[in-house]
Amino acid sequence: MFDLLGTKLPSRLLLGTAQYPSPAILADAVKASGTAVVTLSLRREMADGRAGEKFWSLIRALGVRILPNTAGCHSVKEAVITAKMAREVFGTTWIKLEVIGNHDTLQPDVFGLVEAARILCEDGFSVFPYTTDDLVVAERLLEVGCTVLMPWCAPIGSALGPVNIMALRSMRGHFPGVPLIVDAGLGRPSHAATVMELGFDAVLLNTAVARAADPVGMARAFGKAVDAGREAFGSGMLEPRDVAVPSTPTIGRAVF
Amino acid sequence: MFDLLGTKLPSRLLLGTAQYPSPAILADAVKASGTAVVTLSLRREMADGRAGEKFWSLIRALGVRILPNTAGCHSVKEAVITAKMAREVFGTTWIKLEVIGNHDTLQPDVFGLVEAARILCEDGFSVFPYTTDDLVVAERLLEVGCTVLMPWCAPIGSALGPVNIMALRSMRGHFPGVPLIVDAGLGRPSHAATVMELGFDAVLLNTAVARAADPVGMARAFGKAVDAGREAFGSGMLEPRDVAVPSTPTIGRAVF
Amino acid sequence: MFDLLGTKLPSRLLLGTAQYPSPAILADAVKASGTAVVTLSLRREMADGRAGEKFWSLIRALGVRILPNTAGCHSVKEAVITAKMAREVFGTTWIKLEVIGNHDTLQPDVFGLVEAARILCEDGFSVFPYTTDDLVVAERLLEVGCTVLMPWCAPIGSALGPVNIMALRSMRGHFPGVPLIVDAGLGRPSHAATVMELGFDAVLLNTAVARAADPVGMARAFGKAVDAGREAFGSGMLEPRDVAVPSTPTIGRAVF
Amino acid sequence: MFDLLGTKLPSRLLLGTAQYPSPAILADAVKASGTAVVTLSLRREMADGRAGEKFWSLIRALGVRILPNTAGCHSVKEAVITAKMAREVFGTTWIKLEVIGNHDTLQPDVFGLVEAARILCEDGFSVFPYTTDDLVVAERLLEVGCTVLMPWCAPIGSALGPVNIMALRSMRGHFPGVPLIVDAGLGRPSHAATVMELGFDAVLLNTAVARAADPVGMARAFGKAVDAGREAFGSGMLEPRDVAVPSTPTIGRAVF
Amino acid sequence: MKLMVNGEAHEVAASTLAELLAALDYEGDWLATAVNSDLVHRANRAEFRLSDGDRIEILSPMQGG
Amino acid sequence: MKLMVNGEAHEVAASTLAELLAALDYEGDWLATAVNSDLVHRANRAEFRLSDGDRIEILSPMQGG
Amino acid sequence: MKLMVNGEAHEVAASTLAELLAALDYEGDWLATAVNSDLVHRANRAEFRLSDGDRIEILSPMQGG
Amino acid sequence: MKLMVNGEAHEVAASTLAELLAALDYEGDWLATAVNSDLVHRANRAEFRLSDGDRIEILSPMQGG
Repeated sequence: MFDLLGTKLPSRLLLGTAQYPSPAILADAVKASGTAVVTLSLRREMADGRAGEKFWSLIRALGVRILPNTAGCHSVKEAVITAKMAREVFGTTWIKLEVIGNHDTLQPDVFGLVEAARILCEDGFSVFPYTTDDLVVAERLLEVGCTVLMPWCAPIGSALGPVNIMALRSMRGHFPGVPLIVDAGLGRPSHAATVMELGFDAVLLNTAVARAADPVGMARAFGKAVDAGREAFGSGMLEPRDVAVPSTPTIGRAVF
Repeated sequence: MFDLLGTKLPSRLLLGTAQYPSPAILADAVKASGTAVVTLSLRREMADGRAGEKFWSLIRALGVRILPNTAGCHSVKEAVITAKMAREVFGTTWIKLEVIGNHDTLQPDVFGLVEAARILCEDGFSVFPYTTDDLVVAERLLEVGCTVLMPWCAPIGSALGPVNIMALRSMRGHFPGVPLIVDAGLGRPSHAATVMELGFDAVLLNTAVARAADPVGMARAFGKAVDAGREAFGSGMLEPRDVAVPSTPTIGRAVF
Repeated sequence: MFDLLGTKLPSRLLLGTAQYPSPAILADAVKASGTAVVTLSLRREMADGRAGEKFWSLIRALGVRILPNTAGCHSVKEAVITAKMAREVFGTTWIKLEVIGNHDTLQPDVFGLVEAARILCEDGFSVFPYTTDDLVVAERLLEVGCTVLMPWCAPIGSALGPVNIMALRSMRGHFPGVPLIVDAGLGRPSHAATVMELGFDAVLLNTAVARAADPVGMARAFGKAVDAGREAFGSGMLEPRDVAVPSTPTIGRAVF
Repeated sequence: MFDLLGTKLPSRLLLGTAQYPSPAILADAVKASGTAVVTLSLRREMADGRAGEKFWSLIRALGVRILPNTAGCHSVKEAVITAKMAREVFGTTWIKLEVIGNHDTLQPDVFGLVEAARILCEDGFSVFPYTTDDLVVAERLLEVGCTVLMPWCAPIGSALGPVNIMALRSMRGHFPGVPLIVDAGLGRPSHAATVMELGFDAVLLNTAVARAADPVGMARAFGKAVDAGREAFGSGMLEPRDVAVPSTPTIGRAVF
Repeated sequence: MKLMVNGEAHEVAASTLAELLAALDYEGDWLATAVNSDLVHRANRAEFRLSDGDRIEILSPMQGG
Repeated sequence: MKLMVNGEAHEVAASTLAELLAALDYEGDWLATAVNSDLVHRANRAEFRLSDGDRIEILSPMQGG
Repeated sequence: MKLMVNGEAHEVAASTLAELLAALDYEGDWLATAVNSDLVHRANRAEFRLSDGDRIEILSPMQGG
Repeated sequence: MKLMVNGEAHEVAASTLAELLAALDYEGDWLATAVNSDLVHRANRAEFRLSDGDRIEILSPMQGG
């Protein structure tokens, strides 16, 4: 089991709920992935439209843990109020904190992020900050009270996979005791396996599954890849070697 | 099910049997991996030593399909006689054909490989040639009667993973109908997932599992990664994108 | 000529002055590289030792422009006073601003960096901030008055070369009008050529030259590589293509 | 000077002559690149058209060494007769031997290549075989009399640059005494510098220069990059390091 | 009274936030409300008096990544 | 006599390769000739007798990479 | 009779391959035999007559990758 | 008077920064001075009076990357 802030979870894959072809496919993908935590947002409800209610019932029926997010917030103020409203609606102190700093890359504004994290931690939230792979920013986030970090590995929705393995390894190495969840940028199960092999504790996905030709199959594939990567991390992988080494004993070879 | 030359197999992972800490661990690793095909060799039997018998009983007890190999052979003559002796011992026409051309990289001698493949195909063998990622060599192997190809992705035992993705993609693209099994060079489950995502039909491993700190756990991890990669290949993965794309709808965002 | 803040420079290579086997080799390396700007530090002078004087005379004799730095400073306060002392000694408002945030990676503390940059820009300095490839941090640095940016491409002294090409391309794309100088992490001339091909305006090196077996030859090599990369950037390079394209016209081929 | 089969050459860049916007630009590019060897082909001459004469005069006027090629040949027979006709026309025993095995990748047919090389070496040619990065094929080519090798680093015209650094390093390591010229696949000056840094003796280019927006500027850029890479190879480059190392001495730091 | 509700201008009689929600046919425990950028807890909507020009946000759960 | 010259059918009177070149207005020391896939040296063109159906290749230098 | 068995010199009385195997205590259906680089099928070992200097290989299954 | 000069304790008679530099044999226009973390310009060293416990930094150019 994966112990995330005291909660025991059967899976190290967290899933976003946006961009699926249909609510039914979203539900099936969540089940196929084996995920135990989904992330969702708050949006303006249209009068007598019941979009929110329908979606919320669908999610509740899945019996998974909710990680509300502040996706789309570009300021500390927006992020903080959104977090508070989410706490009321979802009845959880968990919040995936996004403070977006760039419209193109959707990367975090690390200045606003640290400030919003400080405010929310003081207010009793368990803040899951969507951050970069910057070690110094990570230290600040821990200083203001975060107990988990969610570094990106590439821009949101890019499907590029880990673009800076060196930085990810460095992050893992510097924060051995902190749950690290790779958030954003994964495109393929092999990407997820790669970061899990580096020792990251979990991954959070959305686009790669939701926009796949078959989101349900892709969700299942990611679920297996995350397990595979975690198990490999715990099983002691070979270091790559430059020279080839025979994989068959050379003693006792016949001579013809 | 994976249809390999008319045989239905429950797994797309093939496993080598060398270098395990003990026969028991080898057996457990084979079971944990879910593999249905193992590869083994012939070696000189010591008089009144019963090494071969013990090993052979162990393997038979696993109830998996045998793919004998000519590992360690450096000449056409050696490889051909070894193949014939293997057919008698193992009662199968399947043969993983290795004709090694370089002591350091253990890469195939493509000239000897094509010649040995021709001789063995004419003699009724189902030849699984351990070859490079050279398209022209692959065409020759098919011309002389091979119906499956086993390209390397890096030197045997290097654990480097796919060192030339372009060549592997090119190979898959040129031989859409031919079973392609990546043989040699894989070091991590993410490597296996990567080549499966490219559309390869299976992978054959040995060192990466046998030499892991925990071969059984690593075998399980590779089994999952191979499934994950195959499922992803069939589920239509996103193409990587250079620019970031929001993974959350921007309509209906609150304004504070 | 390279116009750097109004100064016309004959070279796009800036060189550090640390770690050379000898002052004579430093001097020869500077000449061989063709660089027109060197960076140096301030350190405690030992009484009646004349280390500073000797070094300073050597540098002045080279007739190159000086870019003092605050290397080794870990706080805003340290960096600011060091910058002011440098301005008095070197008689230039240029300052390469380093506020180190991590002892292992020597990466910038982006919070302290922006604060120190604000103070120094207000005090009339031309601040060359040693920063990461974070676009949002870059925007803050420009907001507080920086008119040039010096992103790293890998940790100082790592010789890894550009570890995140995507981020560097994104930085170049977002700040088309700002002089961007890659500072830290380059190990080989091909690394320097690579970032210059991406459209960066210049590179700053130290370890890769100073610690080479032959610093003078290496300095010359980097000088050429920087020129090559810049010229290529201006000459319109081919985009890589996945499929092979004949480089020889196929019309008029003889038939034998 | 670069000693190529006993000929002293002022440059380690060899240039193809195809695909330039105009003969004048070809001529200027050759001059700007500093190359001392160009490669060209034989094609059917149209009656009373004088294409061949004009082109041939242009090339002769450049005063560079000629390396005729068998570009476009797909069989041993074609390649051998083309080589013989080239020897008569160009009055040189040098021949860049191409036996193409695949229409898409334009990769060599290593079987035909070795056979054609054998025939031509016996007939007194100095054969420059366009080959893959296969060590065993390379050994065969040397056995049949080749004294120089021209491995590709990517498909012709792909501009991908070195797609398999491991294989190139292995080739350099296995044939320390043999002139190795990277032929085909280079797209940018940084690619050329990269392979020269690995210790290759020279590079041969065509598309990357001829199809650039400014072929003359690109030719100059490649010329510099090849020099830079060679000089770096001889100057002892730093090995990349995983952990960051300060590039400034930490003794004598002020404390404020 | 003129109010901005989820970015749109409304002319409503409601004097409290609770009345506004009813008037605009909003209901459900999955709704969160804010007035002028401050959270108004569900429990406080009944006595929360609105003033002319108030900006009200009424949010509910939606897909998010 | 019917000949294939550089892939095109020709009906010419020429009896030797040298005559053929002249007849078709080919000249220049930068030309290389082959008949039926065998090289014919410049020096031998004058006495090289052509037969009906011969395949002649006349090549000259061209751009190549 | 002098024989090379799996690379080692042996002086044995055996006149057939089957006798050799018995003399050297080799048995089991997992064994494969070759004499002078040619396969000798199990069924033929009894009548396969050995000659002085023959090179015999006796192989059995082993770990392989 | 007790002073910290470049991190080392000194007992000196000097009452101004200029006198301190002279006393400790520091000279040269390539030197920069700070007292208690504030820059003291060259021009002001003569009148800059030191107090017991002052921390003085005397820096000069050095190799840097």
